[in-house]
Amino acid sequence: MSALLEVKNITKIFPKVRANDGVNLTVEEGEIHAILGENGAGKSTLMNIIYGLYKPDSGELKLSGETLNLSGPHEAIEKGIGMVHQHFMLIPVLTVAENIVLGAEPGGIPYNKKKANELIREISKNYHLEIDPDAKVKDLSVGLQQRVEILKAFYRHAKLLILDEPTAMLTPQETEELFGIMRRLKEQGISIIFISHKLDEVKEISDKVTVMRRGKTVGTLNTKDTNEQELANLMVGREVVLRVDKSEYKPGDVVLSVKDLTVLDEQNIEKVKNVSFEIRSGEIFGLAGIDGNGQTELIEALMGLRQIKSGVIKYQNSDIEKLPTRERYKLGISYIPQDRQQEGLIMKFSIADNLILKEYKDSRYSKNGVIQYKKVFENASKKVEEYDIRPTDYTLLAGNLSGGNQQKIILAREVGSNPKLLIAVQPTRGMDVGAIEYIHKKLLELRDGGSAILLVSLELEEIMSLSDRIGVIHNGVIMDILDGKSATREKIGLLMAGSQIDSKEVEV
Amino acid sequence: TKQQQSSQSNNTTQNAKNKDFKVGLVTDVGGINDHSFNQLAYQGLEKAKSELGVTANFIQSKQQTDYVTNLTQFAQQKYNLVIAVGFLMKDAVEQVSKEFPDTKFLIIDSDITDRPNVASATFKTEQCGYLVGVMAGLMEKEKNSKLNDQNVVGVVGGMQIPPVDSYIAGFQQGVKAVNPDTKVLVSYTGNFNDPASGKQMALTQISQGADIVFHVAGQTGDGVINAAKEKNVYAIGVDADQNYMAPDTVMTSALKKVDVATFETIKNALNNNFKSGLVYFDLANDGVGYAKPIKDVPQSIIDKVNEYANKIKDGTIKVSDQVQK
Amino acid sequence: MSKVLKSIYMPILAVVIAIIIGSIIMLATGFNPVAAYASLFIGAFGTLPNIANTLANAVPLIITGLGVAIAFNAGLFNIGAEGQYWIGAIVGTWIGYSFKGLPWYIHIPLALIAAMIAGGLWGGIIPGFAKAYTGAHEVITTMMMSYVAIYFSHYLLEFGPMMEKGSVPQSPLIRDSAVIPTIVPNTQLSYGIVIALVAALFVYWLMYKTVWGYEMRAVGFNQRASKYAGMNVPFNIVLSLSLSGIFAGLAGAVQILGVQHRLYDSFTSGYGYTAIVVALLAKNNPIGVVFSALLFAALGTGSQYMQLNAQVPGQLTDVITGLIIFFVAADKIIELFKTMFKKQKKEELAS
Amino acid sequence: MKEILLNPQLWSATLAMATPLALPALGGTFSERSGVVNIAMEGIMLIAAFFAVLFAHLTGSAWLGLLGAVIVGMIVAVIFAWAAVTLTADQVILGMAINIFASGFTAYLLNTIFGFSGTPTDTPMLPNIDIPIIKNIPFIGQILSGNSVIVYLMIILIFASDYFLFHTNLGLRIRAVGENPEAAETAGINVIKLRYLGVALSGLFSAIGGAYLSIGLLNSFSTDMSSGRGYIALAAMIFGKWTPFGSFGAALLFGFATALSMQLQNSALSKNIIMMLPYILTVLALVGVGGKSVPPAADGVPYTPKK
Ligand SMILES: Nc1ncnc2c1ncn2[C@@H]1O[C@H](COP(=O)(O)OP(=O)(O)OP(=O)(O)O)[C@@H](O)[C@H]1O
Ligand SMILES: Nc1ncnc2c1ncn2[C@@H]1O[C@H](COP(=O)(O)OP(=O)(O)OP(=O)(O)O)[C@@H](O)[C@H]1O
Ligand SMILES: [Mg+2]
Ligand SMILES: [Mg+2]
Repeated sequence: MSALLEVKNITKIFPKVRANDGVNLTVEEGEIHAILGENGAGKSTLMNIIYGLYKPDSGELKLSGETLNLSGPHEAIEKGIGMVHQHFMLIPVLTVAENIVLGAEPGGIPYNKKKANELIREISKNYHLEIDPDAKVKDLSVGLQQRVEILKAFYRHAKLLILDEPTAMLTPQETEELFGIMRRLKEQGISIIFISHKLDEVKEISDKVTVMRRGKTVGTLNTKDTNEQELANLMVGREVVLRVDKSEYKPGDVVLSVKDLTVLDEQNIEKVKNVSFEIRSGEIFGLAGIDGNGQTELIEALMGLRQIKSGVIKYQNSDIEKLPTRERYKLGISYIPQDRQQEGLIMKFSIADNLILKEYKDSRYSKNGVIQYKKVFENASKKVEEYDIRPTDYTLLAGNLSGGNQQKIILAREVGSNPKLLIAVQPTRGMDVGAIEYIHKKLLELRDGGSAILLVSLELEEIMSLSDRIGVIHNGVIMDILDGKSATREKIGLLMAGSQIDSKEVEV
Repeated sequence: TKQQQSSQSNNTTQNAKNKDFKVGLVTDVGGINDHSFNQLAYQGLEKAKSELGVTANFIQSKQQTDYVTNLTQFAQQKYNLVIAVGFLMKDAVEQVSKEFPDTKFLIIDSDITDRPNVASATFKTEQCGYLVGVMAGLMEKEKNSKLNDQNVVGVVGGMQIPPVDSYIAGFQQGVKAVNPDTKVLVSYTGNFNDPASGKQMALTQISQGADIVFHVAGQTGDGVINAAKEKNVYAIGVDADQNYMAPDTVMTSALKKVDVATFETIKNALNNNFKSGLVYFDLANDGVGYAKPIKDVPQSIIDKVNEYANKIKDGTIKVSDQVQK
Repeated sequence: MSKVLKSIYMPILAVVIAIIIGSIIMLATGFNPVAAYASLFIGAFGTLPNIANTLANAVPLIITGLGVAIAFNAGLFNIGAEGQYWIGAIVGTWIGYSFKGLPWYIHIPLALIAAMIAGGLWGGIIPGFAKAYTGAHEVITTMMMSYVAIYFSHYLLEFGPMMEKGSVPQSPLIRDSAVIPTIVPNTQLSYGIVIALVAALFVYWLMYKTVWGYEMRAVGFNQRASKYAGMNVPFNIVLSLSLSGIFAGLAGAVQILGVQHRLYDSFTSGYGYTAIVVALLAKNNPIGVVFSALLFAALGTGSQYMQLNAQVPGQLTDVITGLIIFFVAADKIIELFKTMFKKQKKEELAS
Repeated sequence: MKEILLNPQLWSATLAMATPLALPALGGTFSERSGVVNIAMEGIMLIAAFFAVLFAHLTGSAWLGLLGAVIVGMIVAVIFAWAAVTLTADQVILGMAINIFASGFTAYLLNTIFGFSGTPTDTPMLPNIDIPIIKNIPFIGQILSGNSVIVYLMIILIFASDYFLFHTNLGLRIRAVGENPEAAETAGINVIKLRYLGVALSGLFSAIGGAYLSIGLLNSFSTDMSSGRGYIALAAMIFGKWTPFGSFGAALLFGFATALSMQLQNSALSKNIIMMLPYILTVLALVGVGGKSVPPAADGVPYTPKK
């Protein structure tokens, strides 16, 4: 094997940070090379440099021994570098085909749609990435969007493929599929840079691992010679607890009771069908399922963001299905929505303002309609400290924080209000191990304090390590509710895929 | 210019004295390009400058609130005569003329009567409107390639305001006086600076049978004349002689001699003959009139028009300035 | 600190560039730029009456600008403030002349409040509800409603119910009890300026210190997150367009009661359009609106003076005003010059 | 009413009044599809209207007048693009600045070049075109034949624009840039260049619209003769959901309402009430159609390429 890509001493300085500080990296032909690092370690920055989006302040890039001086992504693409970005670079209103061929359209004038579709069908067949070229990207699930991103790279004949946190939003099945593809590519001699925060994934798929910390590469290891604990410690620079320590399960009274709930989506299709379950105080109820099986609709119905068709939602013994969202918050329900930037925060509000996004009308923060900023700032400085939000200047706009810290704002707001019921959707998506550790700790503290938690996650590992009971949803139906201790990965996986494991469920 | 130079050199001594006489002109928001009274007043001012040798200056107002400011500016700088163009400036002139009793003011198209230092020029445009109406009514009975056999004429107004309506009222009465069966279409475009809509408005009237269209619409009227030319019918111009715009089409124009009024007032003021109060400009003192018709208009019709002109002058015919619905 | 400094010196440098380009145009067309700018400045600030008139011109721009800024803060583009201004002016005038025997302290507030309500309804009822419930774009609805308002004023004045008996299409004069008194005699500066300044402080307080403002801004930045936070998004859309209309309506009434004293038949006041630039230039900050309104008012009064005293034709003053706005907006041109300058220096050093 | 609807002038006025709205609306579609809000179309129309007359007068050819107008219009558009795209200035403020500039600049040039009495009357006009066969069909012929050449040009441009925007690679790229410039850039597209293209096209179309006013419908320029059409075109473009046919449809609706208000002038209703018709009809249509118009996602948002 010979070196495909050599990164030598790359430094990139942003106004406030040295995002890359003398980075070195070598990627061989046909290898899968994982990059590990905490949030903000500089991984994405490095990838953007390789892809020609950023210009490094110093250092050198070599591709197949030839020095690269990229003036922009178009040149990187020409040289055979493809990249799937951490935040998807897709255009929702365009079709799959249009997204894929954009910038390298067959035909030109006129743009040959038929040819484009043909080419895409061909590639998707070759790589086993089935997709409908005429579908609008906005109608696709996250997993399929990912597929579009990957197809984009193949369409341009990439020989080096960069995947920046591709699995953060995938279901376990989708992740497995992706790994299959990656292995096939590797056989074809394509090199892959794979970024992930998930150590088990890195362990499973990569040949080599390079760990970054604070803009520097701290070492490259052969995957088979290392273990998860070592990688975690190297990444964070300290000893990390990987196992969750959970106290005993002591369920209390029923806090939330859902009975025969049916919810429709925008097209009037039943997305939640006759769902019933209960959550008690002092328990974490995990809801496992593949994305798009009704979780979103269920949660929105619970929060009053979506009308229900039929059924009863009882909270502490009173019906709440008619209450507007705000009233539900007032009753002590908290909510960590799935998309922190679009649903959880006002990016152009300060940290302090975001911390009162649901309580600004509360007498604690406003009097006669006037917001008491002294109180608001007191609250902010307390929360910033308590939840380790960085930077600590709470007058900064939320949009200026990294994703991890944005999530901490939401956590501080939703957990900090000591809710009786917390609905948390994907609370750790895209977080590094350090941050995940922290969030898990907070959730467990809340549970031990007697709150009820509904945890929705695509991350089986997370569901299994935190939940006291696990409900599995498939196609709008809760297939089964399992005991957290005895549930196995396989069992849940099968339920998620829609197969009944025993006749018990059918009888009920 | 040669003529001007010679006339200037003839009265150099006179001019030196006249140069100290300062005249300021404030346009309304229509600006000097309005193809209407602002422009004519400006022409009068220019004439006074070149022929009388007075010092002349003007400001174009951009918004309502500029009127007081601009009038005050001239008054403060000791201008002898300040001309305010347009009835919109009435309040402003009343206010500023009170504050500067030593400055003389002329306001066009208004009726301030109670100030010793304010003259108001009022134009009896219903009279010239009447005359071109008579001409149009009579032409309807003629036969030529531009005239159809429907008995319809049209007027396109800008906004529905008195200086426009007096023309239209006169026109209606004039037409009816000689040809009672004629249908007079009256439309307004709602603006003075949109010739495109003026053209379509005129085309609409022409499609309804009008073969003579009179416009009282400032720059919007450019479109009316263009439409008439395109459809090979007659147009009648307004304010100044607009025949130059389409020599075979504009059969005559109703004249409102704001330039004359301006020039005369300047001259009178210069000669210490300033008359305050209402000053009427009508057919009798040649303050309004009609432009020389093109040769398509038979002499017999012109004679008839002049007959009516005399009747108006001697008071036998009284022309109303109220538009008939 | 450097941020504050930057936010001040950038626009100033931009104005300087606009002035230089304006000078070139004037020189090319045979005018003396020094005299022109001197008289522009004197016209705007040279004497007490000039300052007063500049302030007076700023009043409607400040108040309308506040209205536009409220909508922008809520993520809405109220391009029809002009029409709401007219509605306010109409109602203010009507109350001003038709109510007899009221003391001023009732008459003036009555006229202002009625105008505010009318402007608020004009901006809120149709554009607001249409936006909130059918998604109809507010740029279309407010613009169309604006034209309707202007034609409505023509209808009222041109031989309509509000025309003063006599012959000229204008309303009767408002009664003395409705007149907002003048501060500096022989100028147009009335106590309307106080209303404008109080309004600016009020809007600042409303948008940044109250629950309402918090909600409107949240909805403006991110409707989805606001909905998730339990806010009533449609209500806030209606509210912000209504408030926007309320201030535009107030501006119309203040202008009538303080300066014009009656309604004239005219095409546009132009304030509604200038107010958009005023608000944007102020980055929709209510306090900033006061200063950017002053800039435009100064350009307005100064340019009238410039016509007379530097003989610069009125149209050329528009050209220069346009240039100044252009370069104030494109203030990054300064950075461009800076980098050009640096490059040159580098090249010099290299050679 | 039947009589009015059967008057061919109603329909040809509809077409004539729709043309100077549809052209800038079409231009705006390109600009906004690429992510730049162009409120300067009003000013560009006005400037183009003036230079169309000036060049037509100087060269004696209306066609060269049109060419000159288009060149000047595109120059102004490119200056706008430079400030809006390269310098990332606020697009609405810039647009307003250009409109104020245009109003003063054209009036100033009008006076200094032609004096106060207006542009020369011998200025050539663009021809009206008779369409063979169609012209002989009663009623239809009177509407569809004999219009200004610009009307036909506009119709061709609408089809061409639709084709360009939705069936060519460049069109796809322009739309991508207006939706998500970052994504477009990562696909190797030059965002800045395409935004310049979008704005330049809006200059081109607005300029043709301006020339139509001055040398298509007429053969003269008068001050502020664009009369706010650039703004109404903006509304038509939004109403038309940022598509060429939609913009044309909205322009036709507005043109129809205007033409109808002209026909209704002789009714007993107050003229000023009748003149509200186009505006009220537009609002009603918009609300009635339930016209949720969603702009391109990155419309009006300046983009700074990564460095
Ligand atoms: N465009 C930018 N401007 C300024 N600073 C930036 C920019 N992009 C990234 N940074 C900073 O550079 C550092 C590295 O960021 P980068 O996105 O590369 O981290 P990362 O390792 O990819 O993190 P994550 O795991 O969260 O994706 C961070 O401190 C970030 O704040
Ligand atoms: N264009 C920019 N200008 C200035 N700062 C930026 C810019 N883009 C990103 N940043 C900074 O980069 C940091 C990280 O941004 P980024 O979007 O890469 O976060 P992230 O990698 O998604 O974080 P996480 O992995 O925690 O989710 C933030 O601190 C932000 O301030
Ligand atoms: Mg990253
Ligand atoms: Mg990142």
